[in-house]
Amino acid sequence: MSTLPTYFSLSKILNRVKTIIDENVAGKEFWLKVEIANINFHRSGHIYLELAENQNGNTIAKCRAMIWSYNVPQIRQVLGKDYNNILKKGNEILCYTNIKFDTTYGLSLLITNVNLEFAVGQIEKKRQETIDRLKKEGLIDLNKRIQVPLVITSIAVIASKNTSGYQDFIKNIQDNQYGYKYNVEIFSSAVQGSGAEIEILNRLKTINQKKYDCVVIIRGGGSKMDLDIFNSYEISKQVSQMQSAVFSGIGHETDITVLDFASNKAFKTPTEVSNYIVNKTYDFEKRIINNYELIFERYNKLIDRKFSDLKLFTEGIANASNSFTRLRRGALHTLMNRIVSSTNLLINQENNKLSLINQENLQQSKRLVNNQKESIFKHSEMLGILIEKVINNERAYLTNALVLISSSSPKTILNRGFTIPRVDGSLYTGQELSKDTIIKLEFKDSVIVTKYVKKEKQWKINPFQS
Amino acid sequence: MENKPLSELTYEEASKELESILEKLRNDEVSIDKLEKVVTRAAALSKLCQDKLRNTEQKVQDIIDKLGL
Amino acid sequence: MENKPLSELTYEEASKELESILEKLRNDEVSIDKLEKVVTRAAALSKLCQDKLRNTEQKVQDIIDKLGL
Amino acid sequence: MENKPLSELTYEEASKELESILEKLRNDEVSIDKLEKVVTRAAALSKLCQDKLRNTEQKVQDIIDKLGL
Amino acid sequence: MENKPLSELTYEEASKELESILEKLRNDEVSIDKLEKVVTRAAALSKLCQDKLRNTEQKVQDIIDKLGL
Amino acid sequence: MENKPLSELTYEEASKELESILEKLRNDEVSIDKLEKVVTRAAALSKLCQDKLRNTEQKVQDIIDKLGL
Amino acid sequence: MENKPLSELTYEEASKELESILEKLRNDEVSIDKLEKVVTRAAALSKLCQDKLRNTEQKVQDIIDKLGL
Repeated sequence: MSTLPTYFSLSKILNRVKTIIDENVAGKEFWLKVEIANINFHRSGHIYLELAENQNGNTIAKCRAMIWSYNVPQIRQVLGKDYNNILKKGNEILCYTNIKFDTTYGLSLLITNVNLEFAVGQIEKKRQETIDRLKKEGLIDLNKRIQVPLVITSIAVIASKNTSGYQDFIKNIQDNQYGYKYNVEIFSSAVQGSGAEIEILNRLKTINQKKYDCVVIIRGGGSKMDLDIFNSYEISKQVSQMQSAVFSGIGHETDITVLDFASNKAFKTPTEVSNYIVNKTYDFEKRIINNYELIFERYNKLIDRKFSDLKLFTEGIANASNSFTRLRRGALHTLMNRIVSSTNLLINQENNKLSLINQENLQQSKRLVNNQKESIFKHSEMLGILIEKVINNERAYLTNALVLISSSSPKTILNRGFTIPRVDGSLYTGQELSKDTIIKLEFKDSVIVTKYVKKEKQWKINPFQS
Repeated sequence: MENKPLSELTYEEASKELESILEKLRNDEVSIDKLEKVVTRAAALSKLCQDKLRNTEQKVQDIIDKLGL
Repeated sequence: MENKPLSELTYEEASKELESILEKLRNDEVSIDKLEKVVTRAAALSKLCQDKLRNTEQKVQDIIDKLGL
Repeated sequence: MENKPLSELTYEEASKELESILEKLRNDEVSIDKLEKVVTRAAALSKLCQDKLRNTEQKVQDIIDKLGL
Repeated sequence: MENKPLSELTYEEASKELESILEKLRNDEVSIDKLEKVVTRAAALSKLCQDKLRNTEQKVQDIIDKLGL
Repeated sequence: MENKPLSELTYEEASKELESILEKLRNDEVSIDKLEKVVTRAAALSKLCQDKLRNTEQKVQDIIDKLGL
Repeated sequence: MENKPLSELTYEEASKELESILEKLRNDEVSIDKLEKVVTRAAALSKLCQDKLRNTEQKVQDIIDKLGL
């Protein structure tokens, strides 16, 4: 054997280190701000972590750490719904720890508590930074602006095969109760662990060479999964540059990843994504069927209405035509009645006229006859009067004549006292007489005989001269 | 002086003769000697006329009565 | 004086003759000798006229009665 | 006076002749001598008119009866 | 008076002629001599109109019956 | 009246013509002389419309049957 | 009316066309003359969409092609 240097067994050394550590720091608890470089939830309930401190991209300190299973409930209680999000790779946490050295396992930190406020702040800070950046670059809404077709038929799926989420999705899509057929292309990729981000990025780039109705990013399975990959700036950036709408269904209950912000639509589970796609198709089909049924109903109503319109028209025409002829018939009847009564009136008028003419004829004739009668009567009367007058005239003349005659007779003269002188038997008419000529004077009832003496002057008296 | 017998005289002739007698009487153209004769003739004439007149009157009256006026 | 027999006279003629007789009477153009004859004629004329009138009247009445007025 | 035989007269002509007869009667243009003749004519005209009227009336009635008014 | 034969008249013309007949009757423009003829024409026109009405009505009914509404 | 042959009419035109016929009838704008013709036309239009409706119904039914709806 | 062959329509276009057909029917903007075409087109659209969703549109497509919808 040669001259070998003095050596110690590893156990001796490490036991010595342990003694030093135990003496100086063991059991002393302190708050440590550190990044979780890796984390493993062991079946035993213990949690094994790798803590690190990075500076300018370089790891400047690194250490293993553990949370014993009996400490987990307390920490779970403290972290509540954020438990899974806080205890995940890449997160910076503020944890209450003590140092433990084990000769077998080396130096490790025992974590007994985790500060919630710090943890949440850290996760949120990081995620917010990413979101802010995407917003600032105008990328956050880009995918949302892509119009999802009414019916999704072609689907590109990024998923890890053989995970329950993937299987649920495929089953829901392909064996949907409505029998819809979808064109599903699978782009298999790890969705957790190192390299998953790159893989997902590559898949997205491949998919983007074609237009799909949607790109689905799903992650299904275990309850404790690392979601942090979906807060990746790179993935969200790629999503915003896709020509197809991206749906996220990365299976988490509470927290929202950056991807959820950047994607077109975010779903809690892969099943929800598939339900959405199938329901969308169903809604579309329902609407189509509904609209068609409404159209058909309208059509039937329209036809019915047109039939009844037609019936109304035709009946209306029949009625109008009937009332039309009825009206005309009435008018005709009235017209004829008027003609008949006018005719009768005319005939009656003529009859009356004739009757009047005849009456007047009679009257005029009678008048004529009566006039003549009167005239004849008058003539006859006049005849009597005139005759009387003629006779009376004659009579008056005769009476006058008689008076004259009687007054002229010699007897009348003598009766008045006159005498008639006679000479020699003849009437003395004044001739010269010789003296003593015998004159006989005849008186009324005697004759005196005398002798002429002389003649004397006397005035003449003529009784017949008026 | 007319010499026609009275019975042959018409009323007209009698009347005319009477007239002429009266005319003569009025004009004192009848001498006392003839006066009586003339007057007698006139009286006869007058009588004749009056008779004729009365007769005519009666007949006319009859005719007119018959007319029934 | 007209000489036409009465039977040949129309009413018109008869009436006119009657009238002319009256005229003559009025004007003392009828002598007593003719008076009777004239009056007889006048009476006849009047009678004729009256008859004709009566006749006419009757006939007119008959005709019109027949018309059934 | 019109000379047309009655059988050739229309109602119109007959009626007019009747009127003209009446007019003449009114104006004393008909002598008694012609009165009878005139009235006879008038009666005949009136009869003709009445007959024509009655005939027309009957025919009109027949027509109207046939119409069933 | 219209001279068109009845067979060539439309309802409208017949109806109008009837009206004009009534008008003439009312205005005493129809002489008794023509009255019968006018009334006969009116009756024929009325008959024509009635027939046309009845005919039209029947045809319209037939047409509508055939439609089976 | 429209003169288009029935075969060239659309339902719309036929329906409108039918309506206008009804309107004219109601407003008494159709003469009796044309009534039959108008109603015949209306009936034909109505028939045409019915046929078109029934035809439409049949064709729609056929296609629906074929499509299996 | 849209003239695109049904087979070339996207779901979006098909849906829109159905909506527009319904709208037109609601507003009575579809004439009976076009009704058949419109309704059969709607039926075809509906059926084709349904079949297409299930990837079984070939048979319907044949019918539609034959009908020229």
